[in-house]
Amino acid sequence: MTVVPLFELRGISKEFPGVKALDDVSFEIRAGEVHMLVGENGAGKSTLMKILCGAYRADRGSFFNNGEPVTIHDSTAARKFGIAVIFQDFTLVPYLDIAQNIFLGREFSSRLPGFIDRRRIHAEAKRVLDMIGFDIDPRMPVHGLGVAQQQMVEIAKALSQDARILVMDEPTAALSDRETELLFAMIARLKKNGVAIIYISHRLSEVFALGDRITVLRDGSNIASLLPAETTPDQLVTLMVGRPVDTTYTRPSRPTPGAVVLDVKNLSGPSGFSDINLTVRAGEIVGLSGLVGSGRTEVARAIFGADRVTAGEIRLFGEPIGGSTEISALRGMALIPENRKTQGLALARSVGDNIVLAGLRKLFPSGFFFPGRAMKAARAIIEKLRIATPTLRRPVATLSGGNQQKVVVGKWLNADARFYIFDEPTRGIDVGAKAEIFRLLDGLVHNGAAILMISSEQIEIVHICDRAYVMRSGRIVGELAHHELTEANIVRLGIHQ
Amino acid sequence: DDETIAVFTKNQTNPYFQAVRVGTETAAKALGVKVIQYVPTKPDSIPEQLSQVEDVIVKKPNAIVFIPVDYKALVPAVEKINAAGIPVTNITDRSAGGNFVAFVGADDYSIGLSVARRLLKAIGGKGNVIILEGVKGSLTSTNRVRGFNDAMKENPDVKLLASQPANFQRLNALQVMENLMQSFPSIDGVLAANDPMAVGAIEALEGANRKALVIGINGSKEAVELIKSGKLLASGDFNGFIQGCIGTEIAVRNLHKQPTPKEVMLKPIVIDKTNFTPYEMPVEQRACPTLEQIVSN
Amino acid sequence: MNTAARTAVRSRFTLSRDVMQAFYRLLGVVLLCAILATLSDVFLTTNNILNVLRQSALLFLMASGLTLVILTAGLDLSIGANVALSACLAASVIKITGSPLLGMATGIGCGAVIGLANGILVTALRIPSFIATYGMMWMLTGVTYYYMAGETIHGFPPEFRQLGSGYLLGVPMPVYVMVLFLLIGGLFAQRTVWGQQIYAIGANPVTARLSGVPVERRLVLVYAVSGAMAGLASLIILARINSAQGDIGEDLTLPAIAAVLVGGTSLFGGSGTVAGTLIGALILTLVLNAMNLLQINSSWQPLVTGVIVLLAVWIDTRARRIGE
Amino acid sequence: MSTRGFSLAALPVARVPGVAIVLVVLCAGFGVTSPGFATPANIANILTQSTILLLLALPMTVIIMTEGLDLSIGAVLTFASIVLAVTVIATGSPTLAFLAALGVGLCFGLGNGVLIAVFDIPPFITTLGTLGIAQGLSLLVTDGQSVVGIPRSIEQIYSGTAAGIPFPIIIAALAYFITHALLYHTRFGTYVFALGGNREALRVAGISVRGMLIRVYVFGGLMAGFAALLMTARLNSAHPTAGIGMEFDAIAAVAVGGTSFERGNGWLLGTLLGVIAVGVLRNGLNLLAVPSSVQVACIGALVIVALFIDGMRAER
Ligand SMILES: Nc1ncnc2c1ncn2[C@@H]1O[C@H](COP(=O)(O)OP(=O)(O)OP(=O)(O)O)[C@@H](O)[C@H]1O
Ligand SMILES: Nc1ncnc2c1ncn2[C@@H]1O[C@H](COP(=O)(O)OP(=O)(O)OP(=O)(O)O)[C@@H](O)[C@H]1O
Ligand SMILES: [Mg+2]
Ligand SMILES: [Mg+2]
Repeated sequence: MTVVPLFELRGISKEFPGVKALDDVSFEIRAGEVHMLVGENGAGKSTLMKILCGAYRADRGSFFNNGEPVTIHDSTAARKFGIAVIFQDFTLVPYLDIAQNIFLGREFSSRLPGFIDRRRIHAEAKRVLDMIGFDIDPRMPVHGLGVAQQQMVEIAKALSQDARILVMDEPTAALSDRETELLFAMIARLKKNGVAIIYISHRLSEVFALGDRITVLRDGSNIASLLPAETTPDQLVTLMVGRPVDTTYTRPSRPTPGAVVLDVKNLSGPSGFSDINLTVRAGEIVGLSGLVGSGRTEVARAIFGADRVTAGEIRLFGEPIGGSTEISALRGMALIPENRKTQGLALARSVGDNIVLAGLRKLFPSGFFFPGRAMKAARAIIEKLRIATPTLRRPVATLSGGNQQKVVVGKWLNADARFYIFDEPTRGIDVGAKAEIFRLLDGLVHNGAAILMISSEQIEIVHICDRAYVMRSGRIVGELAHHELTEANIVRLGIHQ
Repeated sequence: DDETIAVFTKNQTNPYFQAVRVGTETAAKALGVKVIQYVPTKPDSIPEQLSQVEDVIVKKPNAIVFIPVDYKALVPAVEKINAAGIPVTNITDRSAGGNFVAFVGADDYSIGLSVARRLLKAIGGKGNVIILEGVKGSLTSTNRVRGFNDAMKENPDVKLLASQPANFQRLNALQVMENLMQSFPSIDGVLAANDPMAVGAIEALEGANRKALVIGINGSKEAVELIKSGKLLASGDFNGFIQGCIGTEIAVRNLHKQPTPKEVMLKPIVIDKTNFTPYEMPVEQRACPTLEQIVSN
Repeated sequence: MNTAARTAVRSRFTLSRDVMQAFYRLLGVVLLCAILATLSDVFLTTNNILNVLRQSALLFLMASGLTLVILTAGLDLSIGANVALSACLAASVIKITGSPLLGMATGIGCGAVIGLANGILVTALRIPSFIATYGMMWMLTGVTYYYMAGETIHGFPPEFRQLGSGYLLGVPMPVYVMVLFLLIGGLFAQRTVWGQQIYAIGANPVTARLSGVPVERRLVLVYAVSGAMAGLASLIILARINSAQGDIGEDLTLPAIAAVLVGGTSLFGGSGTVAGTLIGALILTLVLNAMNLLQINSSWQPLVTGVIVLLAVWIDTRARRIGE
Repeated sequence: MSTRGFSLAALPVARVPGVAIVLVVLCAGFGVTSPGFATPANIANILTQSTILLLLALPMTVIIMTEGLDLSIGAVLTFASIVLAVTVIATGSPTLAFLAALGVGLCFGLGNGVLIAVFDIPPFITTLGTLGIAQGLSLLVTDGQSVVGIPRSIEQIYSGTAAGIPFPIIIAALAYFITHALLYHTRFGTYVFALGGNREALRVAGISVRGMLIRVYVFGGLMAGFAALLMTARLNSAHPTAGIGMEFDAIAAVAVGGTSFERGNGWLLGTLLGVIAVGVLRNGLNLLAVPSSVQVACIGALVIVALFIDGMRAER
C-alpha cells in the first residue's frame, strides 16, 4: 500500500563546523500517527526537527508536502504547512504574559494599524489553556513560572497554531506525572483529529506506550524505521547505540554505609522549605523524591551554600558549613544542578575550560595555571566519561544535551569531591548515557563518596538509591528505607492524601 | 539688607575662572554684598548653563555677573534675564546679544598680538614657530590665534610650521607637541593660546631635550612660577581676578543707582621676567582695584 | 568511541582562537603602519615609534585593568574620574611631603580604594556595573572639583618625573611600565587560577558560583585592580605633564573603553586578552599621531576614530567567523 | 488605555519603585527648604527643562530593553540640530529644516541598526563609532562655531505656550504617550520585549530579528531628530557641543527609572520619573545655591541610591 505521506524529508544533510550533524537523512510523517524519533544524545534529532520547522536551513535535501516538492527556508514557510514545534529549549519571552507568548508573531490586530487586540489575545489564550487543562491566568508574566508551567505554556503555544504536524522535543522532561497524563490525553485527542505528531524522547516506556512508528537516528544517519509491536526495547537500544548495550541496570552490591558525611538539621530557608532533617553516609546513594515544585532543588542549593538559609545547621564530615559555594566545593561537596545550560555550563567557553573549572583550586594549588596540565586532566575526564567532542577547544554549547550533562558531572571529578548532589542528573539524557551515569554513581560510592540524588522519575530512585526521603510542599514527609522503597510508597507520601 | 549677586562662570577646572570667582568674592566682601556661584556641573555645557539661568531667575537675585559658556548660544538666556528685569553685567566673553549693564573684558586679540610680538622679538624676528590653538570655534581661541597670526605677518622671516588645536588642555598639548616634534627637527618658538597648553609644550620640549621659547596666556600662578624659573618666556595677562572685581563692582554700583561705564577693557599686559613680582601673590590675598583705578589707568 | 583519541591528536594542532585573533589584529596594525609610512616619511623613524609607544602607554595602563572588568561582562565608567582624583591627591601628597614614593602610594592606593568601592556597589549592593560606575564617576568628579577648587598643582621632583619623561637605554620609561604590565596582566589572565575564574565568571556567573568560584570576591578584586591601574596611570600622567588639575581624566574614559573593544575583548564577557588591548591602544594612538604628523584638521579626529573603531571591530567579527 | 494593560507587563516589581521614593523625598525636601521650589512657575520650569532629556530617554528605554544601547543619541541630536539650523537659514523653511533633522536622525538610526543587526557589531561599539562620526560631522560642518540667525518662528516652539502649558511639555507628553502606545499596545512593542527576553522565540515565530532591531534604532534616531528641534529652539542656535554627554544622562535616567539592563524588562513610566528626578535634583540644588562641585557629587549619589533601593527591594 502506498500511502502518500503528509510530509516527507528526503536526503537531508546538515553540517556544523566540525560536525556532520545529519547525513542523508530521510523521514516521513503520516496523518494521525505518533512518530517516535529516538537516538543517542547528539544523534541529530533536534537538528532534524529544526530543519523541518525552518529554524535551520539544510545543506542538502528536499521536502515534500502531500507528495508535492516544496521549500522551507524560514519558520513562516514551515508554519504555512501547519508545522508547529514544542522546542527542547524554551522559546518564551520572560516579560510578556502567557497569552502574548502563546500568540507571539500571530497577534490579533485591533482596528488601528499595528495595534494589537489584547482582549482577544487573552480570550483566545484562555481557550487554548483550558483545552489542555492548564488552569492559570493568561495575564501572568512568564518569568514567574516554574519549569513545568513554562513547558505547559510552550505546549499551549504549539497547539494554538492548529497544526497538522506537531513536533514535540522531549516534552515530558520537565513535567510531573499529572501533567504528563494530561499531555498524553491531549496527544490521543489530536491523533484522532488527524494531526501527525513527531515525538522525541529518551524514555523507552513512552516510546513504546505512545508510538505508532519509530525512527532511529544514529550519528546523523537514519538507521531504521520500525513498528513498536515488532521491536523489543533491547533491540531498539542496540540500534540506537550501534552495539548491544545492557540497559537493565542491575544494582551492584554496595559497601555498608560508613561514617555520616552530610548531616542536615532543622534547615529552613526563605525559598520555601522548612525543618529539613537528613543524613547521608559514605558509600550510599540517598534519594530525594517528590513532585515537581516540592522544593527539592531549593534544599539542594541551600545545602551547597548557593541560597540563604534562615535556620538550621549543615555539617559536612562533621564540620559546620553553609552560605558559601566556595567552601562547600573546597570541603569536597559537588552540585550537579538541574539546568545544565544556565547553571551547569559556561556555554561559550570550551569543553576543556568547563571541565577544569570546579577543580582549578585542587589541580593548581599554587594558584598558577598551566594549560598543558589542565588539558591533560580534561582529556582524562573526557575519556573516562566518554564525552563525544572532536576537540577540547570546541565551545560546549555545540555538544548535544547528554554530552553537556557529562561535562557538568566531569568538572567535579577533578575537584576530588566526596559528596555529590545530583539534581535530575538524567534529564534529557539517552538510555546509553543514562546507564553510564548510573554506573558512574556506583563507581563514586564504591570509592567511598556519598550521593544525594534528586529525580522526578520515581523508578530511578527505586532502582538506584539505598534509601530515600520524600518531600511535599517544602517539607520532608517521610523517609523510606531500602526495603520500603517502591514507586507506590513514594507516590503515597508525595501526593497529599 | 543683603543684596545677592549670582555669578556665572564656565567650568570648575580652569584656574582662570577660579580667579574670576575669587575676584567677585573679594569685591563682594569689600562692598558688603553676597555672591552665589553658578558653574555647570559638566564643564562648558551650554544646555546646563541655560537651565541654571532659568533656575536662578526663579530665585530673583538682585543682579547677575555673567560669563556665557558660548557667546552666541547663550543669547536666549540673557534675553530671559532681561525679561525678568534682573540687571546683568557681562564679563570676559562678550555676548552676541541681549542688554547688559556693562561689559568688562580684555581683548583676546590684542593680548594674543602683544604676547606673540614678545616671543617673535625674542627669537630675533626669524625662525620656525608652532601655534597651539584652544578649543576649535571658541571665541577665546579664535581671537587669540588671530592675534598670533597678525604678529607673524609683521615678521615675514618667521615661518609657521603648524597650527594645531590642543583644546586648552595640558595633556593634549603635550602629545600634539610630541607628535609635531617628530616632523620638525627645528622649532624656535611655541605660541600657546593658554597657559596649560604652554606648560604641556614645555614638558614635551624638555622630555625631548630640545629648546624653544614658549609663551602662554592667562597669567596663571603656574605660568608666573615658570617665568620666574626661566622656562616660560612670557604670559599674556588676561586678569580674571580684576574682571571679577570690576564686574561685581559695576553690578553693585548699578544697583545703588550710581553711574557706571558701559564698557571696561583691561589693557593687555605681557608678564615676563621683568615684571612678574606682583603676580606672585596668590589671588586670594590680593585686593581688588577700584573702578576708578582701572579706568584712569 | 574513538572520539577521545581524535581529541588528543587534534587539540595539538588547533591554534587557540585568542591567538589567532591577536594575530589578525597585529596584522591590522602592521597594515595601518604600512599605509601611514607611505603618507609621512617621519612616521617610521625610531623616534616616532618610541613616541607612539610612550603615548599609548597611558591608554594601555587604564585599558588593561578595564580589560579584566570587561572580561567579567562588567564596565568601569569611573576610571577617568578615578585618574583625576588619584592624580590630584598624589600631587598634593608629593607637594606636601616632598616624597614621590608616598605620592605614588597615595595615587595607586586611592585608585584601588575607589575600585574597591565600585566592586562593593556591584556585588554587595547588586547595582549593574554600568550604572554603579557611572554614579561613581559623578561622585569622584564632585570630590575632585571640590578638593581642587579650580586650582592647579604644579612642579614635581625630577626623580618622580623620570617615571613619565625619563629614558632608560634610549627607551622612554612609560614603555617599560607598559611592557611590565602587559606581562603581569597577560600572566594574570592566562596563567593563574584567578584569571581562569574571571573568564568563567564573564561567560556565566551562575555556573561559576555553582562551581565553587567565589564570584563576589573575584569581582571586587577585578574592580579594585582596574581602579589601581587607573591610579597608576594617573602617576604617569602627573610625571608626564608635571601638574594636576581637576579635569585631567575627563576625556580618557571612552578612549580606554574603545581600546579594549578594538583589542577584541567582548563586552559580553568571557573572551578577550590583555595583549589585544595593547594592540587596541596602539591603533588608537597611531591614528592620532598620524593626524598630527599629516596636520589634518582636528575636526576630523572624532570622525576618523569612530570609523576606525567600527572597522576594527567589524574585521574582528569577520575574522572570528572565518576562523570557526 | 486600560491600566491592566501595563500593570502586569510593565511593572518590574509590584511594589513602590526606588525612583518614586527618591522623587517624593527630593520634592518634600526641596519644598521645605526652598521657598521658590513649589511654585507653579518653577514646576513648569523643571518640566520644561526635562523635555529634551525625556525625548532621548524614551527611545533609550526601548533600546536598553532589547539589551542594546545607543551612545550616539546625544551626538546625533547635536548634528541634527546643526543640520536643522543650517537648512532653515539656507532655505527659510522651518518645515524643510525639521524634515532634514528627522532625516539625519533616520540615517544614523538606520546606520546603527544595520551595523548592529546585519554586521553583527555589538551596540555599544557601533554607537560609540557613530557617536564619533556624528560629532566629527558636527565639527566639520560648523568648524566649531555656533550656527546663529535662526528665524524666531523656531524659537517659538520652545518658548510658546498653549492654554498656559509650555509647548515643550505638550510635545514631550505626546512623545511619551506615543512611546507608551508603541511599547504596550502594538506588535512593535511586543517584539521589543522578545528582542531582549528571548530572541530565539522571535525567530521561531517567523519575525525578522534584524528588521526589528533596525526599527528599534531607527526609532531612537528619529526621536533624536525630534529632540534636535527642541534643542535648536531652546538655544535659538545650534552648537557642535550642545548635546555632548546627553546619552549618558538619558541612560542614567532610564536606569534610575528601574529598567533592567539584562532581561528585556522595561518600565516607561519609571523613565519619566527618572528624568523628572534628575531635573528636580538639579533645580533644587540650584535654588539652594549648593556649590557646583557638591551638585556633581549629588547626581552620582542619586543614581546609586535609586538603584540601591531597587536592589534592596528585589532581594526580599
Ligand atoms: N548550533 C550548533 N552548532 C554546532 N554544532 C551543533 C549545533 N547544534 C547541534 N550541533 C551538533 O549537532 C549534533 C546533533 O545535535 P542535536 O542537538 O540535533 O542532537 P539530539 O539528537 O537532539 O541530542 P539530544 O538528545 O542530546 O538532544 C551534535 O553533535 C551537536 O553537537
Ligand atoms: N505554581 C507556581 N507558581 C510559580 N512558581 C512556582 C510554582 N510552582 C513552583 N514554582 C517555582 O518552583 C520552585 C519550587 O520548585 P523546584 O524546582 O524547587 O521543585 P523541585 O522539587 O526541585 O522540582 P524539580 O526539581 O522537579 O523542578 C518554587 O520556589 C517556585 O519558584
Ligand atoms: Mg535534542
Ligand atoms: Mg528542581
